[in-house]
Amino acid sequence: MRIDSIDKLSRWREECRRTFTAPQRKVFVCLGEACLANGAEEVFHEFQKLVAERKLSDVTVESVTKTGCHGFCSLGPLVIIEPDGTFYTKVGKADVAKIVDKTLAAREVIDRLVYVDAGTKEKKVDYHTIPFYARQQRISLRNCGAIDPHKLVDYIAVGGYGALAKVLATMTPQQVIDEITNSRLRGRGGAGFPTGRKWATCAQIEADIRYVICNGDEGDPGAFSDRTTMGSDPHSVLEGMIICAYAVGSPQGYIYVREEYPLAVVTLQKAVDQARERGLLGQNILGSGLSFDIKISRGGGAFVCGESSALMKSVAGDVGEPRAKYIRSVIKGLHDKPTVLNNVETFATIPVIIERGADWFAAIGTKKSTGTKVFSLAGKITNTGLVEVPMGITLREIIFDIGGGIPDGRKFKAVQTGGPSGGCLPENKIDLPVDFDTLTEAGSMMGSGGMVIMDDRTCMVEVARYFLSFLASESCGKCVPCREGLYQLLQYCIKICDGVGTEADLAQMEQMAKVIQIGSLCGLGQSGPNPFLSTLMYFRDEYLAHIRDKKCPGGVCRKLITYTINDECTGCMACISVCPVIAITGEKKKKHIIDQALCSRCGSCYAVCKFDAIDIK
Amino acid sequence: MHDLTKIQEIIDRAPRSSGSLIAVLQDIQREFHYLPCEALTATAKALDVPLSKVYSVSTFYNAFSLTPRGERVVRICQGTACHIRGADLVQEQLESGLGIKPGQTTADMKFTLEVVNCLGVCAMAPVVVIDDKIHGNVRCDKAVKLVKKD
Amino acid sequence: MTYRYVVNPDLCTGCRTCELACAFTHTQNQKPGRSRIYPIAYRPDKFVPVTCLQCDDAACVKSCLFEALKRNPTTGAIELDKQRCVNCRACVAACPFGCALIDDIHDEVVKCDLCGGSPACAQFCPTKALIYRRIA
Amino acid sequence: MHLTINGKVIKAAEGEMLLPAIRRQGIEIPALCDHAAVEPCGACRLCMVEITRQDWNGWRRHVTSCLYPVEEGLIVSTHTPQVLEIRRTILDLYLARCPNSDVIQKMAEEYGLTKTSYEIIPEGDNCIMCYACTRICEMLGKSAISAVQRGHKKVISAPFGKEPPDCIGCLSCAFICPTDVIEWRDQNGTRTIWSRTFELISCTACGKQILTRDFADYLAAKRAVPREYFETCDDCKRVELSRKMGGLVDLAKEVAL
Repeated sequence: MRIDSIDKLSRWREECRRTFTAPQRKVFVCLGEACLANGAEEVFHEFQKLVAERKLSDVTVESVTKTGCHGFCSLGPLVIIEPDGTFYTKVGKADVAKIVDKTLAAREVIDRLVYVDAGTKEKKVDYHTIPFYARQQRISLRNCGAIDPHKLVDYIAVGGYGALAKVLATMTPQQVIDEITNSRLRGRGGAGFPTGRKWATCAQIEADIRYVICNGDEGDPGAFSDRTTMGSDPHSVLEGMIICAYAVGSPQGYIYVREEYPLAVVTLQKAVDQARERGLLGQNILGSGLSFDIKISRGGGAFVCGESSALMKSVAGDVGEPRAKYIRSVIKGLHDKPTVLNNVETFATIPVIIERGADWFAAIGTKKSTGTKVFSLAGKITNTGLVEVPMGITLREIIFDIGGGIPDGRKFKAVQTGGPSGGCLPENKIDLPVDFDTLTEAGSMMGSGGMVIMDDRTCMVEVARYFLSFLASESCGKCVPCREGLYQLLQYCIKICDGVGTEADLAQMEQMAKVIQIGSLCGLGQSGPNPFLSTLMYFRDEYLAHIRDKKCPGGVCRKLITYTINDECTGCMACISVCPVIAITGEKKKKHIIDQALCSRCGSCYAVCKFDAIDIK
Repeated sequence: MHDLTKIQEIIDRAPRSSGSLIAVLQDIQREFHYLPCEALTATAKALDVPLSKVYSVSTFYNAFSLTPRGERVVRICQGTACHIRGADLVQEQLESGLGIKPGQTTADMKFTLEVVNCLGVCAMAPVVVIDDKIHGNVRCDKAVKLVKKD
Repeated sequence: MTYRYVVNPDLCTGCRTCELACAFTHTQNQKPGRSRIYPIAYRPDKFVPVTCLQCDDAACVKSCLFEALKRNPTTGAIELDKQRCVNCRACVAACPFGCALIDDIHDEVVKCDLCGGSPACAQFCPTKALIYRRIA
Repeated sequence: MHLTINGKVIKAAEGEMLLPAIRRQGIEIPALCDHAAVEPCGACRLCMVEITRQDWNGWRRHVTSCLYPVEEGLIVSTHTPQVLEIRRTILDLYLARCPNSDVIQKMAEEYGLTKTSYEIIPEGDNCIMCYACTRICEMLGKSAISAVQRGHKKVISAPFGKEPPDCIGCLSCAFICPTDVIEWRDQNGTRTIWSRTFELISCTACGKQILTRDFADYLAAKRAVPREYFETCDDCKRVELSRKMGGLVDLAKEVAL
């Protein structure tokens, strides 16, 4: 049935809401990527099967809902039972019968599956009380984990497309732009350009056609929030884009998604088809006269395509080489036409701003960075997953209060924010408030919200090497400073990691890093030296330890460390079987020995030893 | 020789404009697990795009391979989180276990090893993807077994 | 004002002063250029000075893929924009009269540009076989 | 429109880029990827200059002058210490990639460099990846060659590194190349470039060869140049013209008698 008027949408919403809230109790099974990889699909089917068999009074097959990512990825598969908020972690197929019989039938909590706080060892049954969730304020992620992303009716039931209806019924395009401008929303893709200003510029340019593009090319390794939004709440992205199209007057939009996110591609395509079928996309949306359609454009796996002009070339089917943006892409973008390009999180936030008002949104966060921001916590952190917090919260709160700190009793060393274009911040910067400007001032950046936490077993020179090698291989190769400069910078960095670097090299690196920043054509090159410069700024002593003392304080750089076996060794042979160069000898139940001449210092033995019997020096 | 009709079928599904180029190549890649030479020529002709541009595009993006790949594609994630959590070790074990470097295929055409930048499953780092199945928290000593077993 | 370049073969003695004038006028880096004009003997004692006819629908202009050949509206000459010329020699092959030439000394394509409005060949022609005169 | 270049106020036309406006002042700015026949692309970064404006309150930025359109009131400095440092570093990087290129060596010497401070890249040749060849090929409507791979591995190549099917052997790419790295050869009536061999048209009268049959066919088809014009060489066509004109002179005389 086509929804061709706003009235019809309201009536349909009532219907959807009734179906959505019909079951008294609901079982939400998280089918985000991480949970899926751990067997969530089987868990879901088992629930459906057993619930149907048991014929419980308040739980039916309709009660079992699959959702997108719930955010707490390290504990998957996750199962949440509402309305109690009972939160089960690491649920296996075998646990399902127990949950159905005990929790669903008899309202008993299964202790074994309950969340245990890693620090306090306290058990928390209701997920609202877990610090990871309690400290969050979810705007962009509002529906992630709460609805079935494949069901448009679910999105409608929770109020979806309400903002679009409001816009079409009561607001002029200029009022929409004003509302977004007043909310002081800044683009969530990294640079933090004011969204309202971007829309206003695009709307002002004389043109026969304008485009709206959603940047879903989440290329920063270590960031996965956009993937989650696209895969868990696709319609909120579509709704944001349609509102934008209305505001700037565009008939055609594109969503550029990475091919590495196959689930997101499928989910988005399905959402677009559903929206089109219902008349929420296409000609005469909701009978308002607005016509707008969206095409899904799959990226081919190139980090540089996160850059706006490269992305637009890729959408047009070309090699993703950026162009100089002395004329901004909002004026001359896709096919040289005015184009609004915002990222997934920005678009997903738009409907909420429209519904709740600019003032409400602007009151959240800080004065210059309003609202909330989603961060992907990964690396050496206890609670890996997605969190959405108000801007201005400190890094310490995110990493220690929400993220649960560093696992295995190790010490925090640095947090890498903003992906390869960002930087590493040390412990003495951890009380900084997180907003666009503070992070940039500190030598890093917000980026797409990736936060990779590093402990004291991380070598910062090696981290710089890693990012430089990433960027050198992802450089499009068009301009010299980026193509040749990053490559040479990487060569120096490798030299230092190998213990053959000199202080003169370091000086040369700093000099060329500055030229690369100024001289490169696009953002990739201009920010390419950041990982090097920020690690050098905060961890110069580590560079010097590599250069002067030929030591790697993190115990990572192979040419500068040795592995030895201490007396804790129980002779379990685990290291012997994993050693790729057969450098370890020994018998069962006797202490093993590493032949230093053969050892390639790969660290495999260290990784597999359960008894802390391997020393790194 | 490849099934030219199959290639043509894929091309015919897309709108005949240069804008479809990447999408068509992706579909061909999905079908054949690589881009056969004749497919590039046919695509260039059908979309009226210079062959040189088709070749540029297919060498520029990571998603495309111009050499045939093995029955099973093993992809090791080298995203930041995986790197910090020891993806290098896993990669080394896989390299020595399969006897190939990333980008190569074993002589018996069973396995292809590839490195990807980030699959966004950072919570389970380090991650190895075999065909399309994601394996998380892969221990370096288990990696080869994991690949050879299923 | 319109000028016209007029050739009177009857007056040509084949002295080749025009060639010298042309080559020296087009000197670059202290080396004279290749002459754009050639008195050719069509009979043992009869000469015609052959140079660019500045055709209306010129084959050289059509053949240039880089728009390096353009007519100068003041002089009427088809001029070669050296900045744009890639040296592909399409015009050399296309000109039906063989009047776009390869200058081997400077490794470039050359053609008559009427010296920007005062052709040296006409100035120096001792017999007035070549004249550049105002016609309107 | 007026702007200031190195302290001097100059006039420029709307839509013009900075580089030609600067060069018109007799100021030398190095550029390797710039050529009037093709659109600027900003690959070599050597033409970088510093710009500012009165209303920017001291804020300055560096832009490639080949791509930056002139603006009213723009203040341009072409040889600040920082600009010179950028150019020197870029040339230094080029020297590591193309140590044997005369063009690069000469330019680098002007910036005080005799050898690179970096490790010389073993797989480097004289190609500086300026895209002049691919741009000119695209402009003439063939796009027979392109830049392939990416990043540091990027090279100019024909599809699959084999004979380019769309090439017409016009040599535009070889002629436009600032470092003369594209090899070609004319011998025994054929021309070889990009490992493809083309037949050269031999003058029906004297046998002199100017261009390939494919190029002539392309010009005839695309630009409606009569195909027969290409069958005779320029020398023979001039002789032919002299005969025709001489014939006319004789005819005129006969008529007069």
